[in-house]
Amino acid sequence: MGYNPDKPMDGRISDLGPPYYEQFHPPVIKENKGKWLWHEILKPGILMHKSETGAEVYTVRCGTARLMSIEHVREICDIADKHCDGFLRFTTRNNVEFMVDDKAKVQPLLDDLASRGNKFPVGGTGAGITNIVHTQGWVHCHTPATDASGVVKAVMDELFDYFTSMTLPAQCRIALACCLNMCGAVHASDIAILGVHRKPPMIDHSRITGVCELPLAIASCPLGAVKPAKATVEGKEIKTVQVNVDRCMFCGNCYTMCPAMPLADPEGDGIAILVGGKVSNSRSMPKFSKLVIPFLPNTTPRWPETVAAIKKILEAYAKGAKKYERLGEWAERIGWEKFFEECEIPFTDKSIDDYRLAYDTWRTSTQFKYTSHTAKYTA
Amino acid sequence: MGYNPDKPMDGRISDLGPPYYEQFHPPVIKENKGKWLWHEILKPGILMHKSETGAEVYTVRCGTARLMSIEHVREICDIADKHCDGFLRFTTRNNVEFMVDDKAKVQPLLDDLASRGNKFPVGGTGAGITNIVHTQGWVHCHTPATDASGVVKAVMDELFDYFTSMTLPAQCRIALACCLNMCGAVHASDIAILGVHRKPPMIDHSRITGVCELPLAIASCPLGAVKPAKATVEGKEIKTVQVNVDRCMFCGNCYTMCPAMPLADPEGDGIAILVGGKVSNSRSMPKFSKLVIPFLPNTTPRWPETVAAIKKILEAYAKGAKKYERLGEWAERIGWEKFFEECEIPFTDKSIDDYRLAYDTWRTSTQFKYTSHTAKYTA
Amino acid sequence: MAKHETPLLDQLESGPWPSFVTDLKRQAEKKPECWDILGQVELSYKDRITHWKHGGIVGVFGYGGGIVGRYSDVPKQFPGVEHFHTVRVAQPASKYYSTKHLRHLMEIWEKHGSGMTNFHGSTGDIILLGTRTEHLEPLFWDLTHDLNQDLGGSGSNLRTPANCLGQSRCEWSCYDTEECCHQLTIKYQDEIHRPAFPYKFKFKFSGCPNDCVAAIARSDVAVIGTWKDNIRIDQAAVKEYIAGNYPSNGGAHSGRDWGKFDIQKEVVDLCPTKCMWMEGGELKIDDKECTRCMHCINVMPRALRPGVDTGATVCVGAKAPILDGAQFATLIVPFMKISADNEFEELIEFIEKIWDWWMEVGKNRERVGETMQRVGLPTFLSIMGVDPIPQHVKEPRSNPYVFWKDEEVPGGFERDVEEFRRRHAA
Amino acid sequence: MAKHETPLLDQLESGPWPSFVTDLKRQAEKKPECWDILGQVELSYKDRITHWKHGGIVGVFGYGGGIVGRYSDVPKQFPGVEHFHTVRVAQPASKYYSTKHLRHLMEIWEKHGSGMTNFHGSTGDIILLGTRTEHLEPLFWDLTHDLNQDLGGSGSNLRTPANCLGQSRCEWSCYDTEECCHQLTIKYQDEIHRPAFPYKFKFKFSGCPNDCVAAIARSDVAVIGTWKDNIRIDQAAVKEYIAGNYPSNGGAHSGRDWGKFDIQKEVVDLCPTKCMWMEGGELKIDDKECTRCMHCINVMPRALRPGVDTGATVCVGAKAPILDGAQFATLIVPFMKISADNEFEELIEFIEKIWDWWMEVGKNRERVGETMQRVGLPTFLSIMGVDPIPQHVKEPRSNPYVFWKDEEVPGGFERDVEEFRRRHAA
Ligand code: SRM
Ligand code: SRM
Ligand code: SRM
Ligand code: SRM
Ligand code: SF4
Ligand code: SF4
Ligand code: SF4
Ligand code: SF4
Ligand code: SF4
Ligand code: SF4
Ligand code: SF4
Ligand code: SF4
Repeated sequence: MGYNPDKPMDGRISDLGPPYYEQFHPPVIKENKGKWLWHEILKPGILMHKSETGAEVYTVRCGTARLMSIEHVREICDIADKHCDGFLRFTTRNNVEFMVDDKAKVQPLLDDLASRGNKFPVGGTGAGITNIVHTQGWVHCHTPATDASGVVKAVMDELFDYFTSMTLPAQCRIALACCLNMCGAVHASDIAILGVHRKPPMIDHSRITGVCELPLAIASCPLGAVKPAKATVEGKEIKTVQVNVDRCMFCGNCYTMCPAMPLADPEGDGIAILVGGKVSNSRSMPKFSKLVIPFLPNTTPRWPETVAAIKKILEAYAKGAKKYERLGEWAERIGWEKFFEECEIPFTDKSIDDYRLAYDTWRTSTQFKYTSHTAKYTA
Repeated sequence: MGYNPDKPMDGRISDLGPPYYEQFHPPVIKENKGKWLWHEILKPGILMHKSETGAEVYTVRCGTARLMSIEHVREICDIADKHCDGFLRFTTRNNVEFMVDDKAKVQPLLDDLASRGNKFPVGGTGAGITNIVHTQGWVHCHTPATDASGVVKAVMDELFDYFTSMTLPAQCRIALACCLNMCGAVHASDIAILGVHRKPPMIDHSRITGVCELPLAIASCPLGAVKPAKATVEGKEIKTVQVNVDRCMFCGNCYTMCPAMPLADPEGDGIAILVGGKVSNSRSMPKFSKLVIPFLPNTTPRWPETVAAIKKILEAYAKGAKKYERLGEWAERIGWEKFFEECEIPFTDKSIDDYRLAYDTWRTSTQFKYTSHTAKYTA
Repeated sequence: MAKHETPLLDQLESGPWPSFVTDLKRQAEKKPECWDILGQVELSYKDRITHWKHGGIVGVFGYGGGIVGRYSDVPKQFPGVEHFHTVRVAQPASKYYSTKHLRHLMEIWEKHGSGMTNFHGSTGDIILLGTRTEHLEPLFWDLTHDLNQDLGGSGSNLRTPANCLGQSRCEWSCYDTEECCHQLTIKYQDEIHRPAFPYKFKFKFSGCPNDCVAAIARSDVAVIGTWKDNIRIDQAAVKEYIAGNYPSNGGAHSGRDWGKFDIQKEVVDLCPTKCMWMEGGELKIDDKECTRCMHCINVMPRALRPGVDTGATVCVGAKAPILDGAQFATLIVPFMKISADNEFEELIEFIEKIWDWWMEVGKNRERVGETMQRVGLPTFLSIMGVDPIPQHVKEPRSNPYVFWKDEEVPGGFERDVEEFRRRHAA
Repeated sequence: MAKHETPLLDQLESGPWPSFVTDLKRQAEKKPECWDILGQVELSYKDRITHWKHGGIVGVFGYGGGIVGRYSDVPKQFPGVEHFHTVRVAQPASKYYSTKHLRHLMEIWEKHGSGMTNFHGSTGDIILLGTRTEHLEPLFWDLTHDLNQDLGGSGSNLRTPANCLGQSRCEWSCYDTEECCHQLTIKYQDEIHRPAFPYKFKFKFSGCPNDCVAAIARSDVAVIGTWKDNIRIDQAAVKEYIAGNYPSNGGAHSGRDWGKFDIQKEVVDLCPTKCMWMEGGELKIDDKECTRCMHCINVMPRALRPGVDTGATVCVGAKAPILDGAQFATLIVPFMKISADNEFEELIEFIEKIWDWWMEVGKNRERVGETMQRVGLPTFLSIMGVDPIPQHVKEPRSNPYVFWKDEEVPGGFERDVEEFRRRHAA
């Protein structure tokens, strides 16, 4: 059978939801659910969980590009069929996990994975770098200020050794979002790569009437920079909008609401780096990422400035932080002025908040450390 | 000679400023300025400063009511003449200090002070309570929601032993302001006593035209609760204002700008208690005081509810805090939920911020301690 | 053979990390439209700008979500991606799959789409990346009929819920995250598929405060496991850690020589509440001071475990920065039983109370966290019927601007200014 | 004999703390208007409300500040306080007095006023509490001619500056607070006496980060002493502390048995930056990590002292909560030399730059801290010609909402949408 366009409602099924997860549990998981006692990371990328029944499950975690073809998914299935009784899972950060119920089955699995070139790097556990949570970029989205998959590939190539090892002071979570919508946890990542626009929207007067509801476009701007206006299109006066460019902070919300207000621009767009966020409640409460580099250009295809900046931050962190200390915890312990110094990041006014809760970030104390930034005051 | 009302400008002197301070330094101060090496608090209220010249100055600090008569000032002068070569000073917290340059002169001074009844209590140093910084209240101001001098007297009578001893974990600074204008450092005190209004302003339509500039009155309200309106006064329609009482937070700024909008009310007015502020940069950065008791009534003449609440907080702090820990540092260490529990203060929604920077105070974490407040969830 | 030259993208084929370019090229052998993906992305790399048009409203009949419409702005050059809609397919809880199921899904997608996917989207869906409008209904038919699987959410809907893998493979999970996620997803199919909200709404479920699905950062309702009794201690295992026989943090730090394990420095001193100490070789915890941050448990998984009286802390209102700045979710219910036994009744009641209110007062495109900010936390709590407790805040307010209500103040707000003037001359 | 019954106030005569009621009664013997003070305050105690009218514009000729007008709203009952203006008299720096000077001032006040005072007002002035309008000019005459003393500030003026006693009696003062306060007060007499500002403006001067005049909480410009070299350590004295021969914290904790002094717990562990440690019985400080919080120095005044290369940190914008909520002053200049040798030139230049700008852009009744919030800290810094440094903030911004300027972005803001459309079909 199949879909019949002439009778679209015939036999239609809806609101099924996802299939019930239990059918996908490998046997060792199904049998031991809720009975796990402890785990150990045997090697980077290899976890062992011990059950109170005595059972063990060995998980081998592999990086993926997330953007993957049918062929690639089938290759994953081949591996799982061969080693894992036909089961597998994906993590919340887009790694794929192969599970076996016996230590003896681990090495053959690893050998198989290794034989497949760079397609299944094993790692992403413990005090290292795991997969970069990311978004669509130029592969699919209409609002990006940078690409996603390409930047991730370039960064992960450079940080690869941190993926396959566990040498950092703590886990370090990197995320990328290609615009301020931040589809992902970029706002709470140890290192965040954020696509940013820097030019105000253009107004496509010739199209605005057809595609936008002007009141919505006007209301969309959090700073009230979008105002009603008039323009002449093909000799006719039409109602349109204008943007007070001095009040625009390039959030793109107007474009989301109104296709006739595109922002993207080759020179204007690029990447901001934010650091020091975290999600877990471990030790310290969740923290927002903080903007430390306001702009790096979209130097395709490998974004060398972005890659270098992240490497530098990561290495300074690896050197300076204490065991268990997340990047943001480290920066707070040494003080943000030291963070900028240690990472050799020039400080700019762009890192100083001037949005709604800005006052809470001003330094209202005499407590500070002297750094290169204060040199001219102490000369 | 003197002022001649017929020729007011004749011989007029202005812009002299204060007299030069140096003439008022006791000799030992003048000689050792900038040479002090260290100090020691010999007993509560008695400081010794040692100079590199070997000189010593002994300071005896006495509480005052701040509101004092000419007679009282003269009595202070008598004491200073007798013991201190005719010099004295006042501290930044309205204590009076008598200085002598020889240890032998201390006891006679103390004896003299003690002989004068309760007028010159010695204390206010180190890890104790010092004088309560306060304001005018019903003795002089037009906007108070409580009295100042009377509340201070009542509280200090109760806390007197903390003034004359040094048994607290750290200094504990109490301040009082009789309205939200907060003339003093109430917003940064270990314990703050704050006069608060709770009724919106009345509009005195019959007077408003004469005494207020309506646009200023309207603009004065931070929440836009004051709106233009019309009213009929003695048969004539006049321009006036009205208050959207649901948006009023009783700040009193409209009354400051417009005398025809009085707020004060015997039932509405009373005292809020804020705690945990500090000014010094010692250990932690300066902190704002936080509102923990939204309202206590003006029970004249001795404000027993206020006195009891402060006593309770102080005793819980004295019991719970570590050496050197200021009240706010203690509350933050144990968590504010524990603070409320230890001090047996009922928690109300009034302690939850809903003003401009409110979001930063919401608990965005799973980290919390179970207390009596959570009992119904864990029952 | 390549349909377009891709000199820039080709540079992304080298290096140790899996290459999406290589993968696309491989797929292009079977699915020629992949050449046009490569071609258009190459053009974006050259122009340093996206070549997708704004939006595009497409979908399957009767659903308001699940498909994101997309069209090329250079369709003539790349006709294979002229239409390039994504399909959000509801993922199974925890993202376990049988190969049988996955292969079947791939078969359907081979039939109807570009050949490219995302495993998974940031919200959690399986993303089938790129198809034409005319394929949508047939694809949906096959998905539901052949695979028993449905679309996920998009638009001003409940979005596809997601969870950490929980008890299925983690020793710390304080409730059954996958069961809860699944049941609520099924219960709210209508809310997922048909827009009725002011804006999007997300649930995420983590089994413990480590929050491996980043619920507190990304969900309007974050359900995060916790416990109310004491951390379970195995003192014998503590000794093994001290002796260096068990690796700290489950081996997470084994790649570097951090020196001998020091329980004092690594556990006791890092406890944020300082509620632990060593006594006679035993580790002691003053559990009533513990905020269940997980650190000590993380470091010594063989010695310490969460308590047995478990449930979840429920936080509300996380979101990305558009428009008022990012928000984490705020603690609203400190402890809630989360149990399939009563069909997650408490949680469901809680969620629906939020919706009833938010659907009424939420403005267009206002996330619930923003509505909470707009009305204020005290008002939100009172609407939810939740008593204010100090656990709701990090600290009490520092400004004195309290809104009193008429009925709270003796005598009320109404006063007589003339009577006042009789006692107070102006 | 009492002119009014004061049963409520009488209850404030007992107790160990000095009683303003007793004092008022004593003064009333000589100054009968004090009976009316007592009477009106008693009425307030009975009515639980103030009995002063709103404001009242009075002053001395040519001055816009220094007097706060006040009238009773029950003048018939208490004619002695019908007029009850206060006079703010400029206090000498550090508030030292000779009895000669004080007695003279009291004489003048006896002649012209109620007999009551405040030593001192919260800003720092001597407050002479309560006089009639017709006394103001004669009082001012006597003050200036006989006592060489002037009025302080009120209104939208520079308010009377104040300082901690600094080097005059404190070993920690990093600059001469009293000289600086005095010289600036003298320099700005015009700004103190004649309103030209959008609102009030305050200076306060503390000699070190202990901030004994609460500058950071209460002044638009807070000048707080600090140093740029190393803390001076006397290791011999450190040993005395360890041995228990010197009392910790200068004896400030001697009223309670806190146990033996423990340098590790009381100093090293409480250092907020953890930049201290013990080594071979000596105390070591890594000064480049020190934030000069004063804690260690406070605890061991005989062993530790601030460095010798001293100056001040200058913070801007503190204020009470009206209207936007209270503000502490924000660090603007990390280190500034404060010296009489160059007549405080740097500081003066800094202050005047603020004024020039604020007098232009400040709104009516907008404190400079509020203006700073309105325009944003980056803008304020650029107006002040101060390079942004990380020391200006506690942490970098967490939202991504950066204002770029046209000239900062290659190609600028101006673009041609038609040219764009040629490359991107709509
Ligand atoms: C598989 C996965 C859950 C899932 O449902 O897919 C998972 C699994 C585990 N997490 Fe996680 N976490 C997973 C995403 C997360 C996330 C979410 C994220 O990164 O987006 C977080 C929050 C990140 C953050 O705080 O910013 C997360 C914060 C933690 C923590 C807290 C660490 C900390 O000190 O802050 C722990 C505890 C630890 O590692 O000591 C933890 C611990 C664990 C343990 C050890 C739990 C256990 O006993 O099995 C698991 C193996 C850890 C490892 O890989 O090193 N997991 N974990 C996710 C793997 C992602 C990946 O492929 O790399
Ligand atoms: C006399 C006075 C300065 C003046 O110009 O008048 C003064 C004098 C001293 N202060 Fe102070 N402070 C004085 C008001 C302040 C204030 C302002 C206030 O309270 O309004 C503060 C900030 C309060 C706050 O943080 O909220 C203040 C915070 C300190 C600190 C920091 C304590 C802390 O741990 O936070 C110290 C250091 C210490 O005590 O260890 C200190 C230390 C000192 C020393 C030891 C300095 C010295 O070496 O001489 C002086 C004697 C302390 C004592 O009395 O125990 N002084 N001191 C003020 C006395 C007020 C009074 O009558 O009680
Ligand atoms: C596909 C996906 C990114 C990805 O590559 O994985 C995605 C893609 C889009 N998101 Fe998202 N969001 C995706 C997860 C998220 C997340 C993460 C999450 O759900 O955990 C967030 C942050 C959490 C949150 O909801 O706040 C997120 C926050 C946004 C926002 C900002 C919402 C806000 O309140 O601040 C927008 C803007 C909007 O709604 O107009 C947005 C809008 C969009 C739109 C629909 C673009 C738009 O302007 O309308 C994107 C369509 C891209 C495309 O061409 O397919 N997306 N979006 C994710 C959904 C896949 C899935 O279903 O699994
Ligand atoms: C007399 C004094 C209180 C006292 O008992 O000591 C005082 C009394 C008044 N203050 Fe004040 N302020 C006094 C120090 C302060 C301080 C403390 C300080 O200067 O260090 C503050 C907090 C710091 C600050 O400036 O922010 C202060 C913050 C206010 C405010 C709120 C200003 C703000 O920006 O938030 C107002 C309201 C106003 O200006 O309209 C105010 C207004 C007033 C007025 C003029 C009432 C009014 O509504 O116009 C009071 C006159 C009372 C009277 O009847 O005499 N007073 N006022 C203090 C001045 C004495 C002196 O010169 O030494
Ligand atoms: S982050 Fe922005 S550009 Fe990227 S997928 Fe989300 S909405 Fe699109
Ligand atoms: S980009 Fe954002 S700030 Fe700029 S006009 Fe559009 S909505 Fe307003
Ligand atoms: S705090 Fe308010 S009532 Fe008290 S003196 Fe200041 S302005 Fe007047
Ligand atoms: S008291 Fe404050 S909030 Fe209320 S109307 Fe007046 S100015 Fe507005
Ligand atoms: S959130 Fe907790 S329960 Fe869930 S996987 Fe992570 S550690 Fe395990
Ligand atoms: S869970 Fe966290 S707070 Fe509780 S004892 Fe362990 S480390 Fe301390
Ligand atoms: S601020 Fe510093 S210098 Fe001034 S008195 Fe206080 S401790 Fe001494
Ligand atoms: S002054 Fe403060 S930061 Fe510096 S060493 Fe001493 S305690 Fe540490």
